Amino acid sequence: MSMGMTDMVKISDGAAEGSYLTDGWTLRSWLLSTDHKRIALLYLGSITFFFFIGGAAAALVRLNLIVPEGLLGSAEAYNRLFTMHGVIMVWFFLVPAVPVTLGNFLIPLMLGARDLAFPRLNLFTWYLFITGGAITLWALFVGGVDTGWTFYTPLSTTYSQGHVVLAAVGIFISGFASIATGLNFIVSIHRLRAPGLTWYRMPVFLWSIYSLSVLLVLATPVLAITLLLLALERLFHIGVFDPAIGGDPLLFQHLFWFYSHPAVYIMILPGFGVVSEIIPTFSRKSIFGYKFVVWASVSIAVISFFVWGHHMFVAGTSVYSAVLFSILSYLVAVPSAIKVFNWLGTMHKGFVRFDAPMLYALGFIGLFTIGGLTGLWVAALAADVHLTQTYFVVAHFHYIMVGGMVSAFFGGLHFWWPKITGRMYPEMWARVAALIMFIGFNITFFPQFILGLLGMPRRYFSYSPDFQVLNVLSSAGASVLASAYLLPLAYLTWSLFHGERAPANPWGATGLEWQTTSPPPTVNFVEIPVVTEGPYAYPPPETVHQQNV
Amino acid sequence: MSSTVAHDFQYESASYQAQTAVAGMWLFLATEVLFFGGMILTWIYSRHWNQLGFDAGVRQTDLSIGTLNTFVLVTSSFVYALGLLFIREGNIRQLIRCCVVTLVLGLIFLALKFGVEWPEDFAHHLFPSAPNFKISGPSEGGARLFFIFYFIGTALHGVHMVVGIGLLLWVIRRARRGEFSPSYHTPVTVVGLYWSFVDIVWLTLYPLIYLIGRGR
Amino acid sequence: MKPGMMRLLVTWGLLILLGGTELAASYLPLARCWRPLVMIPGVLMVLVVSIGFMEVKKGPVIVRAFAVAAMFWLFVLLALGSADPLTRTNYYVPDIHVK
Amino acid sequence: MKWWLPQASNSAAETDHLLWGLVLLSFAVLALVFGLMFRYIVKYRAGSGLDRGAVAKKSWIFEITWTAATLLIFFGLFVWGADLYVRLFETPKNALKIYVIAKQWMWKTEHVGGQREINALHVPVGIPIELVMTSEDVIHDFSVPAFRIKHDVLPDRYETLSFTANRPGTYELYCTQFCGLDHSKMVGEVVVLPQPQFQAWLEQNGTGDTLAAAGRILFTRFGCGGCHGSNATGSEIESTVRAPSLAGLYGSPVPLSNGTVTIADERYLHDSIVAPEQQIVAGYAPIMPSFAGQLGEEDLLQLVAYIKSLASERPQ
Repeated sequence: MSMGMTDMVKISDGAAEGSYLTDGWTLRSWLLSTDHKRIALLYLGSITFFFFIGGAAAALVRLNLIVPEGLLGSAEAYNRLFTMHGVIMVWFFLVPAVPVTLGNFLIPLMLGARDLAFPRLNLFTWYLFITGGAITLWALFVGGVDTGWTFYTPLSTTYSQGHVVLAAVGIFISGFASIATGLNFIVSIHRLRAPGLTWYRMPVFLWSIYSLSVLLVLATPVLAITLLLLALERLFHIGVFDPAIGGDPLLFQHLFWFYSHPAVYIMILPGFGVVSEIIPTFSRKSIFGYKFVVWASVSIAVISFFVWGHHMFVAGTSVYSAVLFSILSYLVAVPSAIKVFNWLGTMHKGFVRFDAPMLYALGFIGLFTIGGLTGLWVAALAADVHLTQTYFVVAHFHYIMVGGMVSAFFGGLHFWWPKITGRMYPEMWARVAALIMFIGFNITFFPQFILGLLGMPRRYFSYSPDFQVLNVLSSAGASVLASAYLLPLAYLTWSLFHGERAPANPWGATGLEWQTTSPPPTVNFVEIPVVTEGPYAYPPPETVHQQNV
Repeated sequence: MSSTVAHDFQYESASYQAQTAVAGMWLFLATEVLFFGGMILTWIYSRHWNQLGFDAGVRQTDLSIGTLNTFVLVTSSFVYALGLLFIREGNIRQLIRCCVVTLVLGLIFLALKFGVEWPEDFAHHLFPSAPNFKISGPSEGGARLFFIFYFIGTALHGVHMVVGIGLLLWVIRRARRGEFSPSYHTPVTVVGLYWSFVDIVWLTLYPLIYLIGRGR
Repeated sequence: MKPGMMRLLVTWGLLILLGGTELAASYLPLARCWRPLVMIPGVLMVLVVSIGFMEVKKGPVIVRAFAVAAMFWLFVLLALGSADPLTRTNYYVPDIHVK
Repeated sequence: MKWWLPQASNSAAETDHLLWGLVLLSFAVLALVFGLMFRYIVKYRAGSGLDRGAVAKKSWIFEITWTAATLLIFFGLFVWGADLYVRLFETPKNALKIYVIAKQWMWKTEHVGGQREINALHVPVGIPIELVMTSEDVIHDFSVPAFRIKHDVLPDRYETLSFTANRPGTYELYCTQFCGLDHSKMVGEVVVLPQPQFQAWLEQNGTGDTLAAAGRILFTRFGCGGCHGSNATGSEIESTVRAPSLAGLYGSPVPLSNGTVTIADERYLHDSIVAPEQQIVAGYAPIMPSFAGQLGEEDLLQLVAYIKSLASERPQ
């Protein structure tokens, strides 16, 4: 859908030499740039900003739960805080995080292309994202929403006093940024591959970006129509979800979860992609079962649309549809299991090094496996009747989102930091941060599994004193985790100015993005590379004798 | 026009970029299918739980305007596709004429829908949240649900029509400036896809609003 | 007759025909739950437009892939989405006594 | 600090078996994954001079085995969970019905005998209980962790939740579907009493009208007798030409105008009062007005109880 003004996308003369960072210093050259690398950095700044706002809300929530009667003193404030934490983290950090930053930066480089298929559309998505974010932040700061990030009706349409419509408009607009980004990635991966780069020679990261773009493109529109119906029902005081006139509140839940379950796969698929790049690089060995890992990602993209009913096992849906959704939910868990086994297979007989990205990847495998296994608990119908809406579910999805996704995001950030900024990050500090993050995370969320089994409901401002010990432990862990997140912000910013210059391929990795200089020139490649071999072409282990890599 | 058409620096040929734009539009239309798919699911739910009232609502709609509008929209897609044939032969004047006729047909559709039918419905107190809603008694709830679907569905379709008309004006302006030729007319193709898609949305809305539940 | 003109005329004719059958079918005295069958001509009209006017058969293969994907995902949304209401047995009282 | 949850209902034990099964499976898989990971990163770390030897060329043998194994285990878990779930959903025969009304931020429970409680529920041991629940505003969720059960409570619909308590004691009741400001205050207790003490409790709290008695008052006040012909004395009720008779209606099949036959259960009675048009009895004109605005959920419960009491004598 190129806008037709073909003259806008011209190549500035200094594009071939120097780097995209030095190709224009004015604010306008950044804010109006259609270079996918600059847009990736604009996004990196925005999602970091949203990450710390969502994190602050989380800190206040954990602060409140230190005492059974609620430290903050007002349930109103608590309800609006956990809603803000949910809305900001889901739509303005987790869904965009890897695709728009690492994805935007790396896809053309990995494809051997000069830019994405629709560069102007790419810049437009950033403005959509910022506008949506601004409106949602305005809604949250001018009074907030007290419905939880799930906006269940009829609470959100008739009984809530919060700024539901304003928040819905903000998320609605940022939704179109997701759709356009997904569309841009899918068309680019189909149409802009370098000569010789067949589908089976593409790195696994591109496959997982392709799968998640399918989810972005086909699930987000249903969220758009759901939020539109919600806002209209709230404005006109009548709608399809209103039980008084024969509407069905479960219809809202069906429409909402039709988007929101694929959305959790939008959040975790990039994690799979990043880890599938890091493990082979730091094991100096081709990924194990490339075709299986690749088709596992694609099958997740398809099956993740069949399973949303498992969020509604106790909501009043029919028994038969619950049984159907339970079997489908077990089916979607199989590809994730395949991936974990293949990562282990990759490390088998490799030459494992423990740089920071590898520590994050190993942490990902451990924590994601725990998150995935507890997913089997809540997919078993009878267990879910006991566990749903308790802290068990909260721990389950935080193990996957924070333990899995955020570790993979930091792993990818460190792995490609030399390529993005041309600077090396301080290795020791990065390993320390990875370790503290792992420890702080487990102290925060493992106690919540036990709280959930004991039946502590989620979203409770005050709770019975029996649960206090575990809650205090969880809040303590949260403070360790919060401090661990501040470390990368510090030393990565430091590395921008004092980090040592990075060579083109600091890790000796395969992949087209490592064949250009770091940071790459605006046109990515002086001349387009020709691909002749598979993605992870490391020397086979047996030929590598004693080697102090 | 130069024989070789300008193309963005990341594509190797203009025709490759043109096909990519067409593929991008088809993918965008796939997202719109899912967007209206959500509406169809609300139709399924609302009708399933209130069949009597829902069908009572269908009988209140004006079938003649609906059928006429369907004919108008189908013909407008036909005329635009004709225009596309002309530009492939390089006949810009006929393309502009076809676009204008399509534009007029689109405006007729909007005039009939929002100038005639909607005011008629408001006059008959058919707006769902109206206190003096026309249908009362047993099937009031179902009828209100029907008219919620009716007004949101036609409003969304109307918004897409207005965007389509804007795109048509943009194509006409660029055609007048002589930017199109048999070797470069991607915007004409892309807008054609969008316009036919809006016609498709109406072809699914038409039976849901005017026909199902019409008979005794 | 211009090349492709025949395609357009056939498409237009088919659409009018199918619209007519749809209109007529809606007056058949069907039981209330079978009335959505009137949608069949509607779906055919969508197919005719996408082949006739939108030329889905021309252009790169991914165009057809995206069209088929859209229909498949719409089917998943509507089929799995309506599995719940169609099978939801309202609160049913076991037969305490049979008169 | 309590470290374990009492098992206070028949299904609790079975649910715990499933949970323990999941714990064991999870620890087994974690041991496998963590074990392999640590073994590989130590044995094959970059510095170790170990000769790696040839890597297995064909990886699909491993892939097929662990995929098949995963599918098999997952199918087993599915069957185990689904079987227990379906049995939980079956409404037990001759269960003791207790009505629950959820309202923004409190639970109201009512026994057939008219006993009413706020944020509390007294139930006998060993007798299957069937909670017939509805909400007056938003979606709530009746959750008793000690019984391992919970179910959402939807507005304008009857949702049921059945259990059989098997251990006397007092257990927490939570609302676990976010319902607004004081969602965390909407807690209560479920008191399980041995049957004799339960009977004593019923008599002791049976001061108010029984549900049916209160229902009869509403029945006359709203003039239902005008069409449905049952006079105040509740003696033989003849059906008039304008409205179907209510005697013996509850539980019996009712032919509807659209040709289907439905059983006259609570939902049918509730809906016929609130939205009569949905189910018109065959052979009658749809002239019954809707009482949606005038009757609250509590009044509807009383009317439904009264109509049920009109049922002709039936063997218990």
